[in-house]
Amino acid sequence: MPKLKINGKDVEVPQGSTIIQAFKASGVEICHYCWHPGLSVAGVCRLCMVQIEGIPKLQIACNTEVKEGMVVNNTAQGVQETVKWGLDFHLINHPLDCPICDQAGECGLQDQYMQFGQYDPQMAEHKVKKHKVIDLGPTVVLDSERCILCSRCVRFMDEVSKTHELGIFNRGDRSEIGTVEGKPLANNYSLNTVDICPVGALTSKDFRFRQRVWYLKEADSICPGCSTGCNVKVSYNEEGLWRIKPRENKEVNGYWMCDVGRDSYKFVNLKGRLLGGRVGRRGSWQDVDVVDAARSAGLKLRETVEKFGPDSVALVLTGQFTNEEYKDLLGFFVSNLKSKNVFHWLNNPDKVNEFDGLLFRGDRNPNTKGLVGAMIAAGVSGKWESLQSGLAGKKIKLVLVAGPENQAVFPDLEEKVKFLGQAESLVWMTSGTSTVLDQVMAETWQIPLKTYIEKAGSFTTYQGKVQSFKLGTTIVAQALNLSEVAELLAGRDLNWNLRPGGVGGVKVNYSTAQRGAL
Amino acid sequence: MSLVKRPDAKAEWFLPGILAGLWFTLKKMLWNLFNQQKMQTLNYPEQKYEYGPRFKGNHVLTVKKDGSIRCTACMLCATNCPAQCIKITAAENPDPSVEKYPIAYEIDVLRCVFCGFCEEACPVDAIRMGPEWQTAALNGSKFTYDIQQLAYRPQLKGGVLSVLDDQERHQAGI
Amino acid sequence: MFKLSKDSEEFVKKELTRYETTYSAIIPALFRVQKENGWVPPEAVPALSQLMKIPEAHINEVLYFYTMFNKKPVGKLHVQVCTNISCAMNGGRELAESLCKTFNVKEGAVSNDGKITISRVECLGSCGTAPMMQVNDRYLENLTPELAVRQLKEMGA
Amino acid sequence: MGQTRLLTEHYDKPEFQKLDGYKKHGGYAVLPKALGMDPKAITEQVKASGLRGRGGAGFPTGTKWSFLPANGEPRYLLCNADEGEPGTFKDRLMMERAPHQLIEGMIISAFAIASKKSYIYVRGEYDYSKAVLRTALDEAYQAGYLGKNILGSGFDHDMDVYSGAGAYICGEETGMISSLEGLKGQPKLKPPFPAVKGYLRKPTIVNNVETLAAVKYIIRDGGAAYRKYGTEKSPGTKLFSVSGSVVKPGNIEVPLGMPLKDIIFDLCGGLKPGRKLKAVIPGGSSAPVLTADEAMKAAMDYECLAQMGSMLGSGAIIVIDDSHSMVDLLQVTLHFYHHESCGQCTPCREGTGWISKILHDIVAGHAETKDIDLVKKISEQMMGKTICALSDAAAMPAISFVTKFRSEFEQHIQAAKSASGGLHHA
Repeated sequence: MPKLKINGKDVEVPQGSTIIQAFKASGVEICHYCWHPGLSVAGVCRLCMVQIEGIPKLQIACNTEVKEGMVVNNTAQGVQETVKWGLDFHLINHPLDCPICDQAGECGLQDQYMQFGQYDPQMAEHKVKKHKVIDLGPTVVLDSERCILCSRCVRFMDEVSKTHELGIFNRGDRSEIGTVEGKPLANNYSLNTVDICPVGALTSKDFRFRQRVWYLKEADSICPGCSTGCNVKVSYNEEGLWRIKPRENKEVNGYWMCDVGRDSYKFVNLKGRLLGGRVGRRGSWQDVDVVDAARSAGLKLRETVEKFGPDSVALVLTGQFTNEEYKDLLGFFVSNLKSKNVFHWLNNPDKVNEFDGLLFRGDRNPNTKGLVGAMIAAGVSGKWESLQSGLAGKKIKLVLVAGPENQAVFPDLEEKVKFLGQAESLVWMTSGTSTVLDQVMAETWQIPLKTYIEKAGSFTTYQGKVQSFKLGTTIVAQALNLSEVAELLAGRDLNWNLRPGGVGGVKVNYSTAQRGAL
Repeated sequence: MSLVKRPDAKAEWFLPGILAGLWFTLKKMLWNLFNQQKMQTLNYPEQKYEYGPRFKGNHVLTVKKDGSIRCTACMLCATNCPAQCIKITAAENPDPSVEKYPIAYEIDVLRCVFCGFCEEACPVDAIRMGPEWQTAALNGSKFTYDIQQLAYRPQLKGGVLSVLDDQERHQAGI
Repeated sequence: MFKLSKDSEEFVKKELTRYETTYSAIIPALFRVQKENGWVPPEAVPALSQLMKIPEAHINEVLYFYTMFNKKPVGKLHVQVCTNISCAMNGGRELAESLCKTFNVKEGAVSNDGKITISRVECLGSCGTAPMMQVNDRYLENLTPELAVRQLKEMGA
Repeated sequence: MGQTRLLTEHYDKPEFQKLDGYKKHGGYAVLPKALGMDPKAITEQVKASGLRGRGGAGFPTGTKWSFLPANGEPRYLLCNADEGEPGTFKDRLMMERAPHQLIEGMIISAFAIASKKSYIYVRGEYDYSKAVLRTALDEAYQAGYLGKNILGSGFDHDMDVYSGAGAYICGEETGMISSLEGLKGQPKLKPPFPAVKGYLRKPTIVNNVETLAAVKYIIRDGGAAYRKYGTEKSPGTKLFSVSGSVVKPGNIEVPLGMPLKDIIFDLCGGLKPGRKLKAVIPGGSSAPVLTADEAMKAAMDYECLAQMGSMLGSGAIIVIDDSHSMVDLLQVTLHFYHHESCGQCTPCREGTGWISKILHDIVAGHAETKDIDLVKKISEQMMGKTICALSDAAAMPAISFVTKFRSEFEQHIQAAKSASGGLHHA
């Protein structure tokens, strides 16, 4: 563990670290564009210049290994002058279209200019003109003029996704990033290039022009897209969620996430959400308050157990909920109702073990492992066949279903709804509306659930790593989580003080003031 | 002032007061009739006050030479607006040299405080505070101005030309 | 659709094993394509990529990095006039201009009859014999405008 | 005073190009001797000779060879024949007139560093050189000087010619390695240096054509004998490519340390009639320019030129007479560096373009006096800030031109201004 001094501060870093890593570890600010912790060192932006005692020339921090006793600073006048000029070199051919650039507000050039630059521009010549609005593929748009050729995206394609779609063509200040005709930037990791682009050269088609980033707030969460459990940041405002970006976690996802995971904000937004309780059956639905719906479902449930015994009810769970919810719901169902009829609805059994080699897994549930663990802990292991025979033989009267949160990953949704709808009564807890569900003939309670961003809890990844997350924002005020549903089903009251919006609160919570109040 | 009549109050004679009032009105009317130039008030709406050129009145969205809207939907005006009365929805322009433009631009003039921060924030001279100040309308919804109203209302006679032309700027190498 | 000739395909395959890494064969392969076509059409990149099992982007990077690969069609005689310092001092730029005028062709463009392309290039390593130019792979040195025109005419311009 | 022909002794004989002719003049006579020596002893001889790299940087060759790590990894010897520095044309001559001389020098060098494979990276435009080298290689293979078990010594060596495709930056050693690896010819980050991790991340030695050819003569006569030529710190002979406004431009071989004035006025016949010496670029277009006064005092060796703030570089002497405008020539030079910047490092990519544009403006008369200072400021900020030395190569002439000939730049700007009535905007 070599020790070094950075701007007079003692820092100890692991053997083989570079100076820039030491800077990051010590929290001292250093200007840089091309260096990215998840990629190889390119050393081309020439901004992370530092002065090392005993070396006459300034060195780049990203390619210089730390040696014991090094004395490094980036505050010397020469360094600051160099960084200023380095920024000027970056900016002389950079277009001044911040007003329409999506990166504005989170742009490396803007930030670092304010922090390290602030010089008087002296460029009076014409800027180099390059191509704008180039369609690179289904997800990404390129603006060559804004590109500062840091080569992060190219390195990402070569080193991480290993798909090699991007290249830097031409040379000198005529260089442009691009793809070759016939091979667009189309892979499941393409949007990472947008994240790592320090300027607005690469923009996401999905997010482009939809919001200015300064209107958005960020919340940390876990991607519910598959069992990898990538750590993510969710950007939201009062209208809902707008995008998902990866958050660094070296043990799970490194610095990346897949494009499929980035879509997992769409089912959270109001459109397509179940906004309140619904009771009834095909043709006769009634909107009721969620608490009333859950209470009446609880009555029916307990009544059924009393009448026909605990084996007349069944609980079907999907791997989309948190460990805490499973524990509470199973606790209620197994301990209180004394029923062992708990079944695991696996949405894509034939793809469960697929893996693309990087992050994306075939098991499209965030918490399959947690569910299996919770079921073992509760001592239940329902076989799907016994549910089948139970339903066919009318032994099972009421089915309680914790249905899918992300319906898109449940190709068998329709089939399963029809299958479970054979029961006399159905308590379907879900976050999204479903036209199939509206067609069931059983007496049904639809109870709106919160999505992952609206609750706190933990998911267990495929590796068995338990990752907890906090509440980010609330989209549907009426929605409950499974723990709350379990309380209501058991006939108890909820501690409403803990709920944003309150019992009689507005149906849809538009007010940001109440966001994140939990 | 209480409107409840006190039971113990005496009945009063109002006539002298009324006459005094009528006399005052008559005096002013006669004075005004013979001193029309010195009159303190205007005969609105036949007469209208001329404000200075820097008056901040109703908003105008400027247009480009081809008549399309100059606004690039950068939302700086909306960000800067203290009354939060501007709402913009941006979209991708089919013309790649324009790139971004507003498909909806709404100003709620009832909330607007006419501070002029929007025109100050605008990097491209897309919004200006014009000289118009008559904003009366019969219906509440008429107070939300949309692009049609802001840029192409009949008073503007086809739109106000922006001083910043992208094409010219590109040719100048900016 | 672009297609390499059988011979060239064989050549490229041989080059692939000639060097320590298959990537080294990119430059020879592109030269071969240029020899066959006179220039390297963009469609050649996917074709080569398939043949050489190298990502298209990497081949394209190489193609666009080096100036000797013609990314646009050129005339039968590709005249490259050196205008770097020593040649500039000895009239290289004037030579290029007068050639353009004589053959009535714009710099870098192909003449109407497809016979000639005149372009200015950087130092060709023949500064002692300035001004000079390269016509296809031949060096013509110690030129005057008249001499250059005469030699080009002899070569069929 | 004449030339000292050590390497170029037989260059005037056309038969020297072929194996038979080469052998007639002592060709491949040194090779058996070298193969009989201890490889370390060869390196020692080269060190003793004080031979310095002839490509531009002037790094001692023997020292470079001794940087190779002793880790049993395959080693590569690369001959840098990507002669791109404007003004330089000596390597072309050496390859075309005496390919076997280079090949012999390379085999000896490869033996010294225990390399089994070497490449001659020839710049793409040199078609004739490539053809000559390829024929020579075939001859050498047939005669058993290359291939397995060379001359029964048990030493195996293969050699190949690789053609560049037009990029000045490939003359930089790591740029050349990138190009040889089939990538864009962009220089690589140092450290690691090529001697440790070069071609394909294996230890690699890159030497110039002239350096490798000289090795043959060092082994023939011994390192001490080589030191007889030249000065103490810059021993040996050097080929200079003289071009520009001299009566007899061309390549000359002289011992290092020869006064520049002798080269220009004796060996190259002086300036063209009626012209006066204005300036000399002593080491290729990237070397800082010398004024006429400085040029008259300069001696052509590494130390003297470094002392004068310039450098020997590749040994390309560009003589400028008073009929040429320094403004114009700097613009031509910077246009070249702008064209050739590989685009990797920002200061070089943007800086070369910026200076080039300013100089275009100055030439066109759209500039102001303060732009001269701006050129200097930009150049200063480009020096030593990038991966390779191209940005320095662009900055050095810019700085030296605008400082040493500032009055000419000012006059040009003033003249252009008054001609246009001062109506131009910057």
